[in-house]
Amino acid sequence: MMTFTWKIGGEAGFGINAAGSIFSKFVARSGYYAFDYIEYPSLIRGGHNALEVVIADEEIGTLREKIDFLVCLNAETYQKHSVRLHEKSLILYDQAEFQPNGTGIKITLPFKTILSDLGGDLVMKNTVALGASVALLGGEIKILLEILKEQFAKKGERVIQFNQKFAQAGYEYILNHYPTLIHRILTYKKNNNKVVISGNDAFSLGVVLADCRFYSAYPMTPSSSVLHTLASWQEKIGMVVRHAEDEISVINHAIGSSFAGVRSAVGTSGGGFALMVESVSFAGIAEIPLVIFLAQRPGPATGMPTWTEQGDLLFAIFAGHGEFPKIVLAPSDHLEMLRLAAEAFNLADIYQTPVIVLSDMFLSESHRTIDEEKIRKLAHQYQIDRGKLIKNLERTEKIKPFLRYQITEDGISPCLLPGTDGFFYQANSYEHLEDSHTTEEALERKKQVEKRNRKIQTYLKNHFQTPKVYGNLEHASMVFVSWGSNKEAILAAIRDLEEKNNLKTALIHFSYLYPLDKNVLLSLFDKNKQYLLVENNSLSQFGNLLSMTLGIEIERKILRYDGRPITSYFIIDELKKNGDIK
Amino acid sequence: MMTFTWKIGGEAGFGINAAGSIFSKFVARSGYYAFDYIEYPSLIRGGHNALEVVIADEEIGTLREKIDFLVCLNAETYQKHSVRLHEKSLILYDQAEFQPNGTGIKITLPFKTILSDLGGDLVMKNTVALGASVALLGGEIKILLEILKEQFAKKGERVIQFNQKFAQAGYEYILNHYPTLIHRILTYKKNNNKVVISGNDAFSLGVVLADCRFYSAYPMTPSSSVLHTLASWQEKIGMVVRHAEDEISVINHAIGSSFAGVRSAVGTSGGGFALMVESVSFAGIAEIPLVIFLAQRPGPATGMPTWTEQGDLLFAIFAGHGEFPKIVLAPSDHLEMLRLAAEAFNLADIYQTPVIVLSDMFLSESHRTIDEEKIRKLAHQYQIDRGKLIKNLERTEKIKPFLRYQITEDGISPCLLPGTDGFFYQANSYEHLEDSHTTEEALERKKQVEKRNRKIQTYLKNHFQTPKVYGNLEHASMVFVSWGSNKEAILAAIRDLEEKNNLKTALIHFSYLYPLDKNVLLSLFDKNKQYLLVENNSLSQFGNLLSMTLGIEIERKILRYDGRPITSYFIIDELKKNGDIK
Amino acid sequence: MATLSDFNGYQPTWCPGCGDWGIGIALKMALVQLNYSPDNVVVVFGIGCSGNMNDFLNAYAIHSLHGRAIPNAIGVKIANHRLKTIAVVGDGDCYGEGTNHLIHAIRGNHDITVIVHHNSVYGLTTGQVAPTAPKGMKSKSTPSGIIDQPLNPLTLSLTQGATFIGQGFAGDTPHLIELLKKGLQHEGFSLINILQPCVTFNKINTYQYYRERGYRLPKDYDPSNYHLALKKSLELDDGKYPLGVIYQVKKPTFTNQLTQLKERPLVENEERRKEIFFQLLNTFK
Amino acid sequence: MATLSDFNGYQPTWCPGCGDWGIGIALKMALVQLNYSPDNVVVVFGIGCSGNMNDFLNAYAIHSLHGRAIPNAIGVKIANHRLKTIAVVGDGDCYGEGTNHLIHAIRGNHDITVIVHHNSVYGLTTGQVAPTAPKGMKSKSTPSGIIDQPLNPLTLSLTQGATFIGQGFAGDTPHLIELLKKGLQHEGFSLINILQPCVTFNKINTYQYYRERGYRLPKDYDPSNYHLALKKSLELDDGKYPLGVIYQVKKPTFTNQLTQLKERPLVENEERRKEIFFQLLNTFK
Ligand SMILES: Cc1ncc(C[n+]2csc(CCOP(=O)(O)OP(=O)(O)O)c2C)c(N)n1
Ligand SMILES: Cc1ncc(C[n+]2csc(CCOP(=O)(O)OP(=O)(O)O)c2C)c(N)n1
Ligand code: SF4
Ligand code: SF4
Ligand SMILES: [Mg+2]
Ligand SMILES: [Mg+2]
Repeated sequence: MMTFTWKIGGEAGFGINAAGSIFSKFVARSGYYAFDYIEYPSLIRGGHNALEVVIADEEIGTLREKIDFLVCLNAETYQKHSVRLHEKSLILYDQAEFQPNGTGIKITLPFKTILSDLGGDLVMKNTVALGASVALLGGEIKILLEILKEQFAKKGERVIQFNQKFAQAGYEYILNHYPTLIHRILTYKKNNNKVVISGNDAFSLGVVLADCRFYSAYPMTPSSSVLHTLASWQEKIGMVVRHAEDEISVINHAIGSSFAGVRSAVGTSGGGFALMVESVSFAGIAEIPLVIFLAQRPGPATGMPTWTEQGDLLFAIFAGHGEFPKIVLAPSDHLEMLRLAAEAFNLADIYQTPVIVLSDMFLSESHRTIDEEKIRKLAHQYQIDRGKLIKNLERTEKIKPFLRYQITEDGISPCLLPGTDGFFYQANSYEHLEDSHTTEEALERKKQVEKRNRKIQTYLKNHFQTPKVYGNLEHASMVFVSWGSNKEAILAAIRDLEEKNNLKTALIHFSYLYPLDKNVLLSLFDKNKQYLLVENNSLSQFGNLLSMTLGIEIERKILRYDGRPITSYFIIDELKKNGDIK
Repeated sequence: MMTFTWKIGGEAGFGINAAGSIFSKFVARSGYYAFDYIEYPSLIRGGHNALEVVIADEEIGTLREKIDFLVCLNAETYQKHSVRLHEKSLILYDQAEFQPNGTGIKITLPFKTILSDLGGDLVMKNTVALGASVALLGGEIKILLEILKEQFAKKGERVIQFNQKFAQAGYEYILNHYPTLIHRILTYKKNNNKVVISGNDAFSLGVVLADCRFYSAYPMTPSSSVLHTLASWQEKIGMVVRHAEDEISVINHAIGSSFAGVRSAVGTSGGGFALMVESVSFAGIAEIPLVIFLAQRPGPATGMPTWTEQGDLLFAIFAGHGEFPKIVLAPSDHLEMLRLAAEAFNLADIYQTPVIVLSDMFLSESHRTIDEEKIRKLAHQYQIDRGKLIKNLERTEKIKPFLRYQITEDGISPCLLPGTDGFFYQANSYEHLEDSHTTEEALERKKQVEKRNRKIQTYLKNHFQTPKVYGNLEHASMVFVSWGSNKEAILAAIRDLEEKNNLKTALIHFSYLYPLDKNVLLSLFDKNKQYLLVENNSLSQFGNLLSMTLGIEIERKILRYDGRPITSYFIIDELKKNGDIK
Repeated sequence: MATLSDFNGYQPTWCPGCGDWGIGIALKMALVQLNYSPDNVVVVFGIGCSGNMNDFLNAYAIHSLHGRAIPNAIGVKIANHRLKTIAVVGDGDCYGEGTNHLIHAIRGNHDITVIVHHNSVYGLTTGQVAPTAPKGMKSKSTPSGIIDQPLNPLTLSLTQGATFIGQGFAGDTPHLIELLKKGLQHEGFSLINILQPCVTFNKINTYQYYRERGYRLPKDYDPSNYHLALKKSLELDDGKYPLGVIYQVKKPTFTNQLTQLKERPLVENEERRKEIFFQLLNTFK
Repeated sequence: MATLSDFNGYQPTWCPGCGDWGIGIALKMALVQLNYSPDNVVVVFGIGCSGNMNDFLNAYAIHSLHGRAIPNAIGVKIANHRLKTIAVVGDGDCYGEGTNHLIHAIRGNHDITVIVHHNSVYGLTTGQVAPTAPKGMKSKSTPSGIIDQPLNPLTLSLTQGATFIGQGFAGDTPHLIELLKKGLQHEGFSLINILQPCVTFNKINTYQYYRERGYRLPKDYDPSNYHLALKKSLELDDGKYPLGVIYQVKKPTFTNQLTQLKERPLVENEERRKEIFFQLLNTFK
């Protein structure tokens, strides 16, 4: 597989993020696949922002070790990232600012003069760099100009042309000064339909697909863009999006609207989720469907808001006082995020309980190019399943209580839509009888605990999905075990290990994290294989979950907890350090 | 061991709780030991309250199967509890209200007429019953009158005499009408010094012993009596007790006062604790000492406020987003509650992190008679250990930052008392450098995560206490495994099984629950024994913790989750049902 | 047409003489007189003696967490704005644990009626002071008297924009029924602060106390006069208790300002899901 | 005697032209002029661009959670009432996530100074509306304009009993320094609401906007006049911004009413621990 990494860096507030998403779109519209990931500080101005776009001729969802083209909007970008350059790497910079001293092909471009000549201010450097990049990679400038037109559509014709002018200037400067350095990386290929979406975009699309009509949230990185996206769509799709005063209000808005029959979800990160857990327990006993989008970031507490980690797993699994069933999913990539987001609403309705969809900053804010066809297929397959929700029921002459918490064999009781003529019941945060009145009776309590717990067996029987196995378990000398957003990095490592080190490895990858079915899983781990746990945290929380559920302990661990994502080259470095490979 | 169970029942609001604590004191001052436990609904009036006092000639901390003396202030008391009577049981009732139809010695006493004759109202029934009970059990009436004097001291002489009059009336009625039924249960023995305290009282005394000077709480059953007790003591002992507006304010008050150098604690139950967990994570990264008293009750959500359960264990252990060390203790009885409460403040200071002391309604609200000498010994042994807190430091001419988060080998950094001349630093909820400034640097982040995690090893090395083993592990055919407040019930079952079924059993009982030291514990569980987990919850949460930590799964479980406590006779019934004994 | 008995659930467990009895009856009467029935009204109960009305009043209901009834009620209203939505809460519930939600619900003029049992104590947890307790009030958590001064719910809600503020007295049920009816008929946020003697734990604010200090607002009182309402609300600070509709003004409700809900309630929105999905997907090309 | 440079931490990362620069400098100047130094003052910072001052101002400090600076500050003051204790918070922080704590801190007249960066947006999370945003304001979370009307922090704190309310403008640092000094010298709860233009996300409440609508309170303004202060506070609802000490009255502080703290701060209480322990143990006999 051909891959080429283009990376742009500069000060926060200089449109690094915007340049990245424009470039990703450019790659997709030029007929290629891209994966991009931004690293930025928790600041509005200053500090270092850097975004890399991996271009490939097949679907790609992970970062590569080397940078093939580094666009330096300031000297700091070169200092911080030159270590990943190789001799053929292109370095675009402005010699008026600094002079790169290491390996690579230096391409100086007078950003400042171009900008001042054409009356643009410094913050336009990124647009000039985009034009120059398109030229250097043999791309079509008109595709870039088209994207800029859409990007600034809301800002009017003048702003559009202003930006196009600087893109054009960068493009022409390269053609005129560096004709020999033009590469054939992005020569236009017929563009079969592709989309560029972030993990958060995928979740937002899943919300629409599932006909969820109420979303409430309180802004918190890295979940905020779901709030923004859905807020911009709400009138068009007939849903209500509510920025409430705090996270406790957010989840209780959703509990109220879900009780009243509307599919509802909330979004937050670890700290906001921590404020919600009393109400997660409330939804547990009141048996109210609820989807919770938890986009993790390094904790504890405020931690590192704009970086990534898988540090909230056991907190999410055991969240809420007392005992009640909940389902925890962790999509492994952007497409699965869309599928599991929509699936989460079915599971929440079927099991009438909270369903947590775990993401992290890496999956939430990275963009991936996906063939539109794959998403269309997924969307067509998806069927809404509202479980035992009853929308109308024959009434008797006298109004009577509906048995909302009826004891049933599968642990799930029929749920009448509130407002239905002739009945009434309450969603009760106290322990309750079948007719939902409060009780403290020992036998009634025991019956309701056992009924709620039966939902776990029913889920394991009907909806639990075993982990996916990649590679051949039999032949593999080493078997990676992981969950959530690490998948693509591990698969890339598996490919590299096979090609460069002739080492056969495999991966057991979990997306359905809790509850786990012990009997089904034990067989996967009884091979006398070298199992290797890969997690983006320091306490191997999923490893602990496996030993809790299966009683097996995976000794070998590759753990990363510095706020940066698991990558194929991080895995390979760790194997080298441990002497598994040269 | 001689045991005699006296039980009084009636409507909520009729002073059942007050009568119980007076009777317990009477037993202690008569030279005997008592254990009392109340069951009451979450109401102020109406509903059924019942309190049983187990009298014994040795220290006792558990309930017995049979009721020897049932005082029925209403018919409902007899209906609900007659099942536990035997032929020799005494039944005190008023035939004007109902006629007991089952086994036992019926002793009717005209409560209503006595009360109306002497101008007392119905709510005084309990005082008449106390007098009658003292007579029937051969006790000294002057001890009861003395206790009543102290009980109503604040209400003045008139109220004291009024109550004494009704106690006397009940006492004399029995002497006159039932001289032959006088039992020799409570004949006065020289009263060596004994105290009667609840689990909550024990925690409150531990707070004083540890020189904790700030306690904040928001009322929540069953933790509220600690707030009330400490509030009444605050001026005398020079501490501040703060009823704040909500639980998030409660824990953040304590974080502020602990940062400023005062030993601080908060008290709550599961729902209030759930509101605190974001701030538990804050104390984790800011490394601020904090003791959290979590008195569990059946959840989820509001659940059953006045009943008991061990349902919050895994939620407490994994509480808070992100990864940080915390210590979880679960005292097994009233004396250990006092010891571990004081110990918790040392651990919080030494490890500069949150320490959770788990209780439940059963331990919190039951009263136990304890030889005063045992508590004096414990108090004399206790030494305050403020860990690496530095109260003064030589300053340099220029003010400079103090390295609050200095990387150290044991993971614990010196902590300078804020306000110390010549220095400054911040307790930071963001990831931080050693000098406490915010950082997002990968290496600095890694160093601080590893430093915080090293506290776990240091704790396991220096302060972790292995579980206590009761009985002989070698000879025992069955080994109970349990934690917290179940201990006395299991020890009583072990005694009964040996005496009545000639079955040798043992108990491995944990009070130091998290973190657990795998190496030290494995040897306890490698005997090919029949291990039997005993927990007051439905999902065997401690069993899951053991399989997570040791990778061993205990198949046999005795679980109770109907809001009632584990008792010896519940355990024995379960063994019978399973065919272990006839 | 529902009857009183349709609304009657369990026999109340409130202490004999407690003001909650009066509030419970008044609310049922108001609902019956306005032609509501248990199946077309949603009542969200808080946690406290007040919240225990959940078992005594039949309705589609939520027995919420302590302090969280208001956001639940807002969520219900957004999902189905055709349902009359009421929150029945205590003063610890609404002016203590949940003060945040009260203020921000007022800002949105959400069309819910919030009925507060103002008894200045935490009744159900055996009598600790509530945020409305007079400074110096002794209780189990404040044996030397509470240091904090009381919160004033009337000035709090008026100055933050509540469009209906009423004050009632549990001891005057006929007046309370009429007040509840006005609040229930008000389109937008309505707060009804009901002075409710707790005979068991509050020996200061008794029926007698309120009879001496409470007074019905005069017939000619103009509830739309903001500055007059402010004057009346400030009287609470001096232990004077005006009874009736203290302030009322008409403003668009939250749900009325949501174009998405123009045609029908959110819960009845017809599904053009897949069609919309593919349109949105295109924007990512 | 500390100097300005003693207080200077990192070079601020605020956007060029942001009002936070003015507030940061003014606070440092005020502290220097009142003879405070980094080692005898405790500053508790919230989370936001405002809270990022934690790295720019040297002091014994807590960089708290979003919305929780006030209860942390109260805890510090109770533990050591000799330390001047300040909370530096944002308007989302203090009037959104943490409104509860603000109100109940006011009720206790806790001797802390709360400095609020009133910029009507959530700056650090890239510009969503804050509870002080004018109705209709567009932002990423409210693309069609916020439906809720703004909270009024001045009437909120005045009616709930705040004993010092001041309003400053980040664009007028000399006036702001004097206002901060008065607030810091006030014994009891002091709120200083500082109008702070966010040049990046708030295009409505600009320096220009505030210069046109802000005005210094006249020399003869009597800050102890409650009804005048109420009138002034209500002006915020009509987009008029009085600057200076709006209200000030002397009441005993929370810690002054705690007999336990008469002789010395809680942190210095001498230990008669074991002696007291055995006395208390006796009460259980
Ligand atoms: C998070 C949480 N904290 C505390 C409690 C315990 N609690 C139950 S009722 C109550 C107070 C009730 O007072 P109020 O709201 O005034 O109602 P009232 O009983 O006076 O009618 C409290 C604190 C709880 N249920 N949940
Ligand atoms: C519990 C929680 N929710 C959300 C956030 C994310 N967050 C960080 S700053 C901020 C708002 C900042 O706005 P404001 O308090 O007004 O400060 P400003 O940035 O405007 O100075 C939010 C919501 C958080 N840190 N913690
Ligand atoms: S405790 Fe007070 S509020 Fe509760 S039911 Fe009794 S009188 Fe009413
Ligand atoms: S985003 Fe606004 S508030 Fe934050 S630093 Fe920039 S201008 Fe100031
Ligand atoms: Mg109350
Ligand atoms: Mg702000």
